[in-house]
Amino acid sequence: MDQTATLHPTEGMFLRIGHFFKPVPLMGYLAGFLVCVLWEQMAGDGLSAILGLPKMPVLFGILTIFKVVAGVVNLLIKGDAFDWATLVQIPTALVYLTVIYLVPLTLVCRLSVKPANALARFLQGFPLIVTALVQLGLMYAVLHIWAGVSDYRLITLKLTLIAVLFTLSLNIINGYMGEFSCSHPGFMAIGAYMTSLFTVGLFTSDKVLGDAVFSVGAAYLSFPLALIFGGIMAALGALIVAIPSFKTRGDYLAIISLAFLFIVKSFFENMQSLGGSRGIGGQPNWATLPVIFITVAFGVWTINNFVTSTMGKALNAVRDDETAAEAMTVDTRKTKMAAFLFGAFWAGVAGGLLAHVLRYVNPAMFSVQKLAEVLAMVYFGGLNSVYGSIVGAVSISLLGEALRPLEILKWIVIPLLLILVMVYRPTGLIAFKEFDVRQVFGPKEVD
Amino acid sequence: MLLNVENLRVSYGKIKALHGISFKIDAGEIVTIIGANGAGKSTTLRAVSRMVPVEAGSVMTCMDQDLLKLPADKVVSQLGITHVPEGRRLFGNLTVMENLQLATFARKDRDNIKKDIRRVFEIFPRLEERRSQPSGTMSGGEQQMLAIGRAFMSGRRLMLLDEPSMGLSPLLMMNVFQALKEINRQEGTAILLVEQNARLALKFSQKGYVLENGNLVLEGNSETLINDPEVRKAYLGG
Amino acid sequence: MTLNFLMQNLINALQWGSFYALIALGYSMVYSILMLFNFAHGDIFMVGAYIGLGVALGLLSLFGTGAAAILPGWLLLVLTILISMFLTAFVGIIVERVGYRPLREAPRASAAITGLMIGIILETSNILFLGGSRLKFPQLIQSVTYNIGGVYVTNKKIMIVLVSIGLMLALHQLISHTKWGMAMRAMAYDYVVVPLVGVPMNTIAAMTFAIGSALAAAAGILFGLAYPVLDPYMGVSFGWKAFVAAILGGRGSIMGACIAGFMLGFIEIMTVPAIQIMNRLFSLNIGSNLRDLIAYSIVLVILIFRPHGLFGQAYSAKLRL
Amino acid sequence: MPLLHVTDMSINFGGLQAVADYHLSLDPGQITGLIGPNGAGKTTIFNLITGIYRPTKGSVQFDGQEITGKKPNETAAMGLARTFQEMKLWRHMTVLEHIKMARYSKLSYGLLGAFLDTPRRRREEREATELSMEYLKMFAVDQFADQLVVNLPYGAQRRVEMARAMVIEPKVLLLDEPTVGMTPDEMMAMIEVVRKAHERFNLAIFLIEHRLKVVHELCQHVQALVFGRVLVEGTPADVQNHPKVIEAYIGEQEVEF
Amino acid sequence: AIDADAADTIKIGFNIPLTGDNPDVGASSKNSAEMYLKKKPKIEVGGKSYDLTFIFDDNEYKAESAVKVSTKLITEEGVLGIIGPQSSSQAVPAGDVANNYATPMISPWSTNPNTTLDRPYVFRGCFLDPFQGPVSANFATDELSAKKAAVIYDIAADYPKGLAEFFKAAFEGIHGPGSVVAFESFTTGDKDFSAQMTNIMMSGADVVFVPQYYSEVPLIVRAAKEMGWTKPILGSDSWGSGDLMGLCGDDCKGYYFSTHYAAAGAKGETKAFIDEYTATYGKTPDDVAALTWDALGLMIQAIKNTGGLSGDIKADRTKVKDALASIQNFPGITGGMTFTADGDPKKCAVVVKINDAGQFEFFKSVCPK
Ligand SMILES: Nc1ncnc2c1ncn2[C@@H]1O[C@H](COP(=O)(O)OP(=O)(O)OP(=O)(O)O)[C@@H](O)[C@H]1O
Ligand SMILES: Nc1ncnc2c1ncn2[C@@H]1O[C@H](COP(=O)(O)OP(=O)(O)OP(=O)(O)O)[C@@H](O)[C@H]1O
Ligand SMILES: CC(C)C[C@H](N)C(=O)O
Ligand SMILES: [Mg+2]
Ligand SMILES: [Mg+2]
Repeated sequence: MDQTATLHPTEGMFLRIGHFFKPVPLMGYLAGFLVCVLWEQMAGDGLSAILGLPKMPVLFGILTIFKVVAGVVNLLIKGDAFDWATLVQIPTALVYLTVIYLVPLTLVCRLSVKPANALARFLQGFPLIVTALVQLGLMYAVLHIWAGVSDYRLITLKLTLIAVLFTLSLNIINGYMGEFSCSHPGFMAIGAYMTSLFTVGLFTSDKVLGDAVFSVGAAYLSFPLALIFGGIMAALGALIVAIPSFKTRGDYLAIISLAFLFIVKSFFENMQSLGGSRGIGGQPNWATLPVIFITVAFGVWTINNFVTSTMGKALNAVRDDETAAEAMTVDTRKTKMAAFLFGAFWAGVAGGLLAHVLRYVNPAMFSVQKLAEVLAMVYFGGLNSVYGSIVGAVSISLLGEALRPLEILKWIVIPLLLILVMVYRPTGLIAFKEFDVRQVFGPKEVD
Repeated sequence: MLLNVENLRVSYGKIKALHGISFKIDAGEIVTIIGANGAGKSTTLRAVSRMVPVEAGSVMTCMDQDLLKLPADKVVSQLGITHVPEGRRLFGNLTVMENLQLATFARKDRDNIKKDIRRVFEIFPRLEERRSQPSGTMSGGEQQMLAIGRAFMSGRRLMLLDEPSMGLSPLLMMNVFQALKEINRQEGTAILLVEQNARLALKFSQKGYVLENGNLVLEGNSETLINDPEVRKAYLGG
Repeated sequence: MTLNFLMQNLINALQWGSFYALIALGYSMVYSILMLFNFAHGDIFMVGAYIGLGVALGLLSLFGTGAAAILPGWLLLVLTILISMFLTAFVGIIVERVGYRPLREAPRASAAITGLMIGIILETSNILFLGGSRLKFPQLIQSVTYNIGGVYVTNKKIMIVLVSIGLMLALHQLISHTKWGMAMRAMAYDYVVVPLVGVPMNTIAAMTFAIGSALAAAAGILFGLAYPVLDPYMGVSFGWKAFVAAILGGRGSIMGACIAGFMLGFIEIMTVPAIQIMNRLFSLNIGSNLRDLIAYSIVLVILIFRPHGLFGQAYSAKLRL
Repeated sequence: MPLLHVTDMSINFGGLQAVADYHLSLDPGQITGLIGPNGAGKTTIFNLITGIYRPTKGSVQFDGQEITGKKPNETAAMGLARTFQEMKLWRHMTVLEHIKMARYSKLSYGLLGAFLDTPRRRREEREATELSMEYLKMFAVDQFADQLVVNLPYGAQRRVEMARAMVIEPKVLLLDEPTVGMTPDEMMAMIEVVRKAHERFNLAIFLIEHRLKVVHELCQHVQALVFGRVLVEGTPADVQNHPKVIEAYIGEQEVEF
Repeated sequence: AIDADAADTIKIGFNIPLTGDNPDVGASSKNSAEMYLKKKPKIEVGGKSYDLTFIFDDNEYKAESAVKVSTKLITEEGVLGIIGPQSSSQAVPAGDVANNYATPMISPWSTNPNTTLDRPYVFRGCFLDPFQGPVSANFATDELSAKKAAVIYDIAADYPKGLAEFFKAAFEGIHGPGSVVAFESFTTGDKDFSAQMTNIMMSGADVVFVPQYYSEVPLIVRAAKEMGWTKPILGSDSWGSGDLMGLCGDDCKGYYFSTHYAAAGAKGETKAFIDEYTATYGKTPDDVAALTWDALGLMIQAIKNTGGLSGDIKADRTKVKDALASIQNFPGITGGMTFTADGDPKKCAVVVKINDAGQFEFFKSVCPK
């Protein structure tokens, strides 16, 4: 039967677009984006000036567009003054997007299909690490140049990357193992505080934590240690939830984990030696983009390794039927323990990074609001899927920023969007999809 | 004629389960549908009890009422068509008694309810012993009895039975079928039976249909079917 | 001092617990039927309080205040509660229709997310329409403080405790002894086959939400009487804690939810005097601020030793994922 | 010393004595059947042997070792595999993943290997895949390897469950009504599968069945259980013709409708 | 420098809570700023006329968000200076960002010392808690003749906690250790204060100090009354915002609090501001509104004092900072202001009494020595 015949015209279009991009390997996209960001760096300012945009659009023009939309909305509901001339910024922002991103991306992607595939195939001959390093290096270059244009982009990017790691670490427990854990912001808090304790306490002079213990010039080299320390402390904290999970499941475990979150928050609020509710500030500026990128990439890699191994698949078995898992030799205790501790470890690391990006932590940051946010990212993106968590974290983070001009209406638009996704894709956008590193980095074979 | 089904089509997403089947059941009649696993037997029952949506063009009427206009719960409460689903599906957190009482949710004839519960206990004395046990902790056979009892309570013009013998010991299986026969005889309840145990099903019924891959390929008198060489070969184990 | 001191705290705990109990009841309602975390419940409580505020103001302007009053305060209060319960029930029905019915087949966690989102929408709409400022809940009845041997009790406190116990008993009756209650419990266990026994599933679900929301409205109004400052986020932390109580009681157990609600209130309030007494006895210097830490550690310990809550059945409903 | 030796095993649920003074001795390569009315306690016996429940009294020995009180994953890893009456499969996992999962106890790369994708892990995973594919072929479900189990025909699901139990390389296999819900054709096929597995690995099998034909075809020895107690045991023919068994379990054959 | 108009525009960013736990604070700040803009849409700097543009960004009353907003305002919007955040919990971290990017920031209302400490680019428009604490302690001693005091405060929020501690230190400094007989805390979002009030009742205190927000005060006061409390209650500058009287009604009448200015009975510029604000928005401006007005005034004054902008935003920001630091006796509606080396103004505190008409009546003014 002819498949396209029954399709809606727009669906046909998407199909065609999909078809058009099908043979492009990751390498091709990276090349495309690299050209785009370089092109933007060269011509972005000039083009914005020509188009009459007040400034180079930071978030692909979405922010610019919503600023105008917000103006119209305010005009309609509050009768605020509205400069009609700004309306023209909607089409011009789109023109900018097209000229700077869409056209070059499309062209380069398509044109580079052959060489990019060839290169990818060539790299496949080497151990995985080589192709991974090459492509991650390219990816970093793209991000670096993109974020180099504005510090606002940079901080958005940093926080987005951290959100990816945080979301993914929760997906291990909530998606792969199928528990509804509410304790994640608690793990993040432990990580954030402990990492700060390490860096601020040992290497800087601070009002709360006192004078520097060491004043080594190359102190920033100890940052990985600090992150690992934060992660391990978070994992230790996770024992409080992991051990009850042997006997308790489902809703009751959800409550245990929620109680844990309350306890952690209350604990830090009361630890006067850690600044109490006032928090700790003045973390050294060590969480730079390369540090974050490498940490997150490493985190994603290990998490993906874990969930694709049979040891990790045991999480799925425990989730779908614990009795059967046990009967098939799976050590369910070890499995649960691994999931909680590993998830908490990465949440802790994400917390450490967050503390050093914001250069401030306080207990209020790790409230149920944070929980709602990360749950939304996990379930929006898709359960049981590394792709899903990346998509969920990136899209909600960016949406949160891009819709900023809508002010309070943002908190109507985002929830509505999430509800729609839940209704039409109850397990999230990209659920139950395995992330095969070799396939991602490899060439696209299309006949 | 009690139930008339024409051109029934059902699909689950892209999977087409029924390709337009037609059959009839008369009042008080026992009809069986036999077929391999995945042939669409359960789907047929689910369609009649309105548990799955049917495709346009399907016709289902019960005593000249359009079944397709009724939601699932009205099929039970208005027409008295009850469905004992595959795997029993009792409310495991309710006791035996509560399961039976719940089945009378939409009934208006308060006075008869007590009497009917007595009937169920007469047919299955084991249930009376266990009347306040949560049904989820009972053994498979006990649960099957309760499932039939529950259906009996909610209506008895037509009973749709999905593999009632599954997992039952031979003795219990006989008991269950005897009880069904009794209900059929005393109440005039028509039965549409789906069974893997085709020999038993055909012996029990008056009319049979053979379902293959979503199509009805054979129909007829149960006795004729039981002696049909094709049927013998495919469904009766030689 | 100690006896008075303890009695006073006990009474405080009773009032505070009764709010947790009332909200936990509503949670437990929806929860025990659809096996869903209705994370919007805290916000429905907020909406209920605001609706109560609107109704109360409306009634006051119709029937006057002070000397010009046509109706006595208590009658106004009863009317306010009844009308608001009725109106808020519709909010619940709409929430069910929009946010939960489409997700009945979905994993439970997805529905939890929708609940969270509906909650955010309710909060935001409140800010949009009412501007986000705190509002004062009118005092429909005169507050009277009784001094019983050095222990202070107000008429409102007594009323609040009695109403919540009354509602709990009524609800318990409904759930365990009526067909509707059975249908609700059946739905919790296996909603798919509920129609097969002639029970209209959507009606039951809507009913459940309606009752749960009406309870939230009652709680909201009583809350307004006791703590007359309303804000759009009042349901959030309250909601989460009531949720803890609902599960702590044992899922699906109405009595359990209620008792756990009282207990949680008790734990939260009593840790403060307990710390005081400890401090005095052992001349320690622990701050009363450790309340949450201690209260939730207790919750955690209870759940470790009673993995199915206080009154929960050990059966496991099929987890849908 | 028999391979599986159960003595005096009992359990109560609340007031209900579900299993009472049960005993069993199963030699290597022996197939024993367990029949009895619904609710007699057959499945409970499986749960007791494998460690899901802990007996209130009595002991279970396997391969000369006391295993009472061991956890199910430990008994399974020792070589005591089972299937379930209601077929417990993992909804979101593919057929191949099912089979590989049962190799869990044989993997030695540990958590570090899982996190870091070490060569050892790659080797062991590859070996597990190869072995699993072999078992899938043996049970004629290899063509479904990459499909989710829920999309498989019923009979195939049953075979997957059995393959999963077999890949543990057990010494004793416990089968709980393996042919329930099957057509006569499928039932015959299942009998063949069980027989083949038995012959190939000299496997000891303990089988619950309501279909006497299966018991007849496969078992050398049968126990009939009523109200948690062994009523009669012996050869299939003896047991089946025993008047008490007929009264409690089989009934007067061929009732006229 | 891209847009043709950009050169003639001066952008000022507002890092304020428009959503989240305290939208009232954001709304007041925004109102005040918009009123300012309507009045003076253009300013003269160094003989050149500039359009003023205000950019309001929502920090959701969260520290994390405040950091993002500051970064966005500075790097993305290219503002010359920032007003806000109002609450110390946001102002402390956001101040760090502003200082790192060398952008002048004035927090109108943050009273916590850490906001400006060691941050040359960060200023504030109000007095500090180490000052306010003793003011309250002295007031309790002198005017209310208290010998024993109790405090109830939110441990989880920066401001109440800090102020409670300063009060305690000051009071015990006067009356000796242990004279603060009850030091009761709760956590943000709590609604029931009966346990704490029971303790306070039993402690025999002569006065309760309540350094809490207007939304919590009515509940605390009420809990006190229900426990039979008849002695005075003393509040802090956070009482003076929002709709305290609307919420508290008769319960709060007769109590005192220290604050930045007294609306009732104000004169001159202050009165003009109050009248205009009341006419525009239909309510009396609260402290945030007044302080925001002053912070804005300070910022604009400093910009004018630079004597001319170069167009290079980075250089201009430093110029504005220097101009701010050297401002002398700025005539604010909440009092005259001169910054210390830390960027804190020396300002007098006002103690007001809530009179029977529910107005905040000037009672006493306390100035730093
Ligand atoms: N919920 C469902 N989703 C998708 N496909 C389904 C669903 N239920 C049944 N099917 C498919 O529809 C077809 C008919 O299934 P049905 O359950 O009606 O068969 P059956 O004859 O009752 O088989 P069995 O003897 O195994 O019960 C099968 O191919 C089955 O895989
Ligand atoms: N966890 C439990 N709690 C309480 N009672 C139980 C439990 N498990 C089983 N029972 C009871 O123990 C008895 C034996 O159950 P079991 O499942 O072993 O029966 P069975 O012989 O396998 O029956 P069937 O052939 O129907 O599967 C039944 O009466 C059942 O109700
Ligand atoms: C009352 C508050 C909103 C401001 C307070 N002075 C603070 O520093 O946080
Ligand atoms: Mg079927
Ligand atoms: Mg069994």
